[in-house]
Amino acid sequence: MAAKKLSKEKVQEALQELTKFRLIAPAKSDEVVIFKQITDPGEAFLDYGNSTVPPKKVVFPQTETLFRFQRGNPELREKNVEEEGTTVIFGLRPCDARAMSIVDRLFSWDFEDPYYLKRRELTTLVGLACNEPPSINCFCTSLGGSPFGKEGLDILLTDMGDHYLVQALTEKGEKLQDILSAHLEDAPAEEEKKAEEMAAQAEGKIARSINTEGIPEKLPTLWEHELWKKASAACLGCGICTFLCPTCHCFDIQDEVEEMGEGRRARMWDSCMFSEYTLHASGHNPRPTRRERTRNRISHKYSYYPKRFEVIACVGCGRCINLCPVNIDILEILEQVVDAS
Amino acid sequence: MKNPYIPYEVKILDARYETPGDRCIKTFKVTFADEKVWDTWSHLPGQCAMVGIPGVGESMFCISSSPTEKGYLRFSIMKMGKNTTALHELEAGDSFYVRGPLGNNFPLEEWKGKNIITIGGGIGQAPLRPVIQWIRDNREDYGELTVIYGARTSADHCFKDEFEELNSCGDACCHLAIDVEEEGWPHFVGFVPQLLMEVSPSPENAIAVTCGPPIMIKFVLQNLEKLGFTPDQVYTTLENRMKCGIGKCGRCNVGHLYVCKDGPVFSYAQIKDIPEAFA
Amino acid sequence: MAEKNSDFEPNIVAFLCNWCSYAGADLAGTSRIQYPPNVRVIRVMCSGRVNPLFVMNALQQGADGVLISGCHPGDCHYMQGNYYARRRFMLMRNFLEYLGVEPERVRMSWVSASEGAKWKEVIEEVVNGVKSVGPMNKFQRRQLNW
Amino acid sequence: MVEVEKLREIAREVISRDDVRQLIGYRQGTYGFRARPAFITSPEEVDQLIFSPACVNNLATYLTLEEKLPVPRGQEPDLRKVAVMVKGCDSRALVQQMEEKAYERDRIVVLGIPCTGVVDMDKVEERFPNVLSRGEIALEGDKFILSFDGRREEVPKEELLADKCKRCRYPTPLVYDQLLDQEVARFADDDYSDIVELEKRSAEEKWAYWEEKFSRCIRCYSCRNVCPMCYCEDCVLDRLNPQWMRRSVDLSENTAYHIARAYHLAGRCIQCGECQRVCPVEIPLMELNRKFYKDVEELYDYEPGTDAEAPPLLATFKVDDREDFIL
Repeated sequence: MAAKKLSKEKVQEALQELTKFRLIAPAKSDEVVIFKQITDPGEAFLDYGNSTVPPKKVVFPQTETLFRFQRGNPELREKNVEEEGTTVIFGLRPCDARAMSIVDRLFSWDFEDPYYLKRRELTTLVGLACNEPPSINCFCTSLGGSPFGKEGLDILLTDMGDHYLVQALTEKGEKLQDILSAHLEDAPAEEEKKAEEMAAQAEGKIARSINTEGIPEKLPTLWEHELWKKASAACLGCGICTFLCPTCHCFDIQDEVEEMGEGRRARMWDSCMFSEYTLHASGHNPRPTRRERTRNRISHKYSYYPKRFEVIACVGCGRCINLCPVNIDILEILEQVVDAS
Repeated sequence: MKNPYIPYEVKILDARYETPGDRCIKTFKVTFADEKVWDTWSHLPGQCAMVGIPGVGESMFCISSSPTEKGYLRFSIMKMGKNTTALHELEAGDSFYVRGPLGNNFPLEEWKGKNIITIGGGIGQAPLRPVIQWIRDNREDYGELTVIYGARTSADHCFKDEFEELNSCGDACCHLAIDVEEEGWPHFVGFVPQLLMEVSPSPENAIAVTCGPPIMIKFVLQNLEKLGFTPDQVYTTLENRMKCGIGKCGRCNVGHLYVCKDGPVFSYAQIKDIPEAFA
Repeated sequence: MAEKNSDFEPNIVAFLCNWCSYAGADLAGTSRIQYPPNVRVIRVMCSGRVNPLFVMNALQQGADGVLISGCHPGDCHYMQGNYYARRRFMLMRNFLEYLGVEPERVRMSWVSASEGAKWKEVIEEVVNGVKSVGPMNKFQRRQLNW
Repeated sequence: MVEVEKLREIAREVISRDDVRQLIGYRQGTYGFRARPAFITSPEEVDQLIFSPACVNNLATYLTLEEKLPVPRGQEPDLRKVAVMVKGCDSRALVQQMEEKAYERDRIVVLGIPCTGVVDMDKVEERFPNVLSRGEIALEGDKFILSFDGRREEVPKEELLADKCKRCRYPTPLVYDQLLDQEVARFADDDYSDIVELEKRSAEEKWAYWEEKFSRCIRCYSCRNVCPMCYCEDCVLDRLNPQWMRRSVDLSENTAYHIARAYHLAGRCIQCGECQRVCPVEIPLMELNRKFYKDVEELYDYEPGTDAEAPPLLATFKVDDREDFIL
């Protein structure tokens, strides 16, 4: 499919066209960049590094109804995700899209999760390449990703100065490109080559890195190693590093009774860093302190997930490093794992 | 494909208390409210199901009836938290919801022609009961069946009536135990691992299955090794907090294994090198 | 301010201390004193027993106003329950006002066992107060269709 | 400012005592200007200790955060003391924790650091973005000196100072065993101007303001876990029977959470500013706590964390407390 061009003046029109779908774009709430549904294209804010809360919350909402029940009436009314309608996430970063394709493997393994997979099917991802690394702690290139990564995206936009180079990557992307064809022009042939050079340049600007060679196999051997106690000593046991991680997918299921015995069974994000996460009803907790929980968080992403799905469940977006209140740095921990005897 | 989060409604045929006290155990015999579900339902001994009441919650329990017992499912539930307390208030005729079958099962096909030893402690007998029932209903496929079962006191013994019958019909030889001496108790007095050494079954062409409190399993595994059982001859079930039961919500992992998907049945060989299995 | 729609009937949740206010309300009933029916009474052993989370939870679940009523200072059956409650709800009321919840929604009163007439005045004052600010729609638990 | 050598010398002395199990201080972060908590258990580790305006964490929270594991049979519990470095504001958390009998005074060794103000790391990283190599921040006179990548930048103190320091009443720690520098006189006060301004708005405006903030909340509970005053073993949030706050994340439950959290700090919050600093979606949590702080000061003339012998605010009363709002 030939690459297209979207001039920056036409972005507002294109977004206006997309508002007939459920259009989700980065927008500002006070000074915080948040992915939310926008109805007026003016709300979109594309000149940003990366959002605080990843766009995973669009396809895997923080709170979601599984089914509704009415006491006395045995029939359970299942939530129909179809009603949410086709969704377009506009302007997400390549690492967040790659994270979704990583999490897809879990939700489609063995039992298929109907809610997540249906929502993924209804969603088209329009990514925005990172000419500049959004944060000093980005390390996507160490995990097989790239600031111009295409994995998981349907369309990739590259900021070429006065216009965006539009590259449709999947069948869904092409369909969306046709819908927007009124606002697009053909891009000159050498633009795509120029984009490759820009990609190489952007990858050069990624400052931090880790050599993940051998980490998945080595982690289980460091079970009682001293590094876990030291790494987790400052940890507060809060949910920032997990809730804001685009590849974290753990959830809790709880029932909520509203009036007249009506209610719902809902699932909501949960964090392995919370103590109740593994607390047994008998009071026993197999992971009693933050040492075990930190060890589990790192081992799940860098050892257990690759063992089952052949991919490390981390995309190097750097959010857990930037936003940890006590500067616990996953790259420092991984370096200690590599050096550990 | 059916949505794995939607449970089936079940009607309670019979609800009976197995043991008294604040952590009492109640056994429910239930059948599906909608008959058609039986056509698609097929479970094997060792598999579990999420049992709960919409509006209260859900928890994972082993199905303590063998598939050879047609027309009903059995759950033995110990009163522990919010969900189990609500379940304990239900009587025959009420209904609750079941989601499953979940998890893997005891590899009974592989065990054909072998001697089977079941070693249970307290409520740990519930996952072993379908194994015993399955062997009794396919008696000629299996060798000797030895049942070792202990609990704190004689009142805490589950499935008392079935043990008498088991002993009398000769399908198996049962060895029962209680922790502390009790007036009028004819059998062994002491912990299950000690009773195991008393019975000392031979590891020759044998399989040992053990379920119970973690402290008991620790010593039983040691004793089985002393008796010469190799790790792949020993099977157990693990317990962990579970929410989805289908390998998605992430919390029941023991090392890289999910207890709800790769378990709850594990061979000792599988979990021998996973320290978290005994955390 | 919310427009005064006259047909709005507020739900008021009242936490009445068992020894004084509950008896006072009971006295109002037995002496056939007429007062607005909008109040749902929850009997507690002392106004000091009322946890500010009760007030928040009530407002979340559909109450338009909350009243905490106890014994006059000095009459408390447990000596100082009402003194503690006084501080608690002074702070709670200011804080909710700071969030945007009108002060008329959280009221407190001293009604002794013999003040059936005062109970009527208190209820009328509270109901009219809540009517003047309209229904509570700030952080109610939405009745989700999904 | 505290000389690092003197600080390390005192720390080496304290950690070498056989009745001290652990010393909690600060050390350099993993990138840029960041600093982070350090947990020292042996004299050799003392050389990583630092103190600079980048040391924003309140270390008092770790005294009650450490999980107490059951002691294996045959072993004695380790009752040796824990040493902690505290700035002026942090020390008030110690006073308030001891006022509430969280632990006895003789269980801790307090190394007081008279503080001349710490930076707001967001402002620093906005002003000097993408600094990866380790940077230093120092205060000279009324200027912050930032040295990184071979550069030396001077910035007026006001521009990078944390908001809490602009209204700090207790720069010198109120409780200490050793003071690591000369006392610092009080250089600021709190006139609650931002609180008063918000109070004046109409009910609709106030709710619109808070609705926008609470809708952003993702309930990561970092504001609860970082708070030195939030040390209940069984927090009301995690109770299931009854369940006061549901786990679902929506405006109603988020508002309920923030009311409950702020209310539990009424007359207890010592304004260390950590909750607002750690919030990933930048909810102005200090504006909630300081509303209670202002009311408590005006109504009951009580300032938390200043007198370890005083009875906790809501566990006491005065006969003539105000009751003009009571019918």
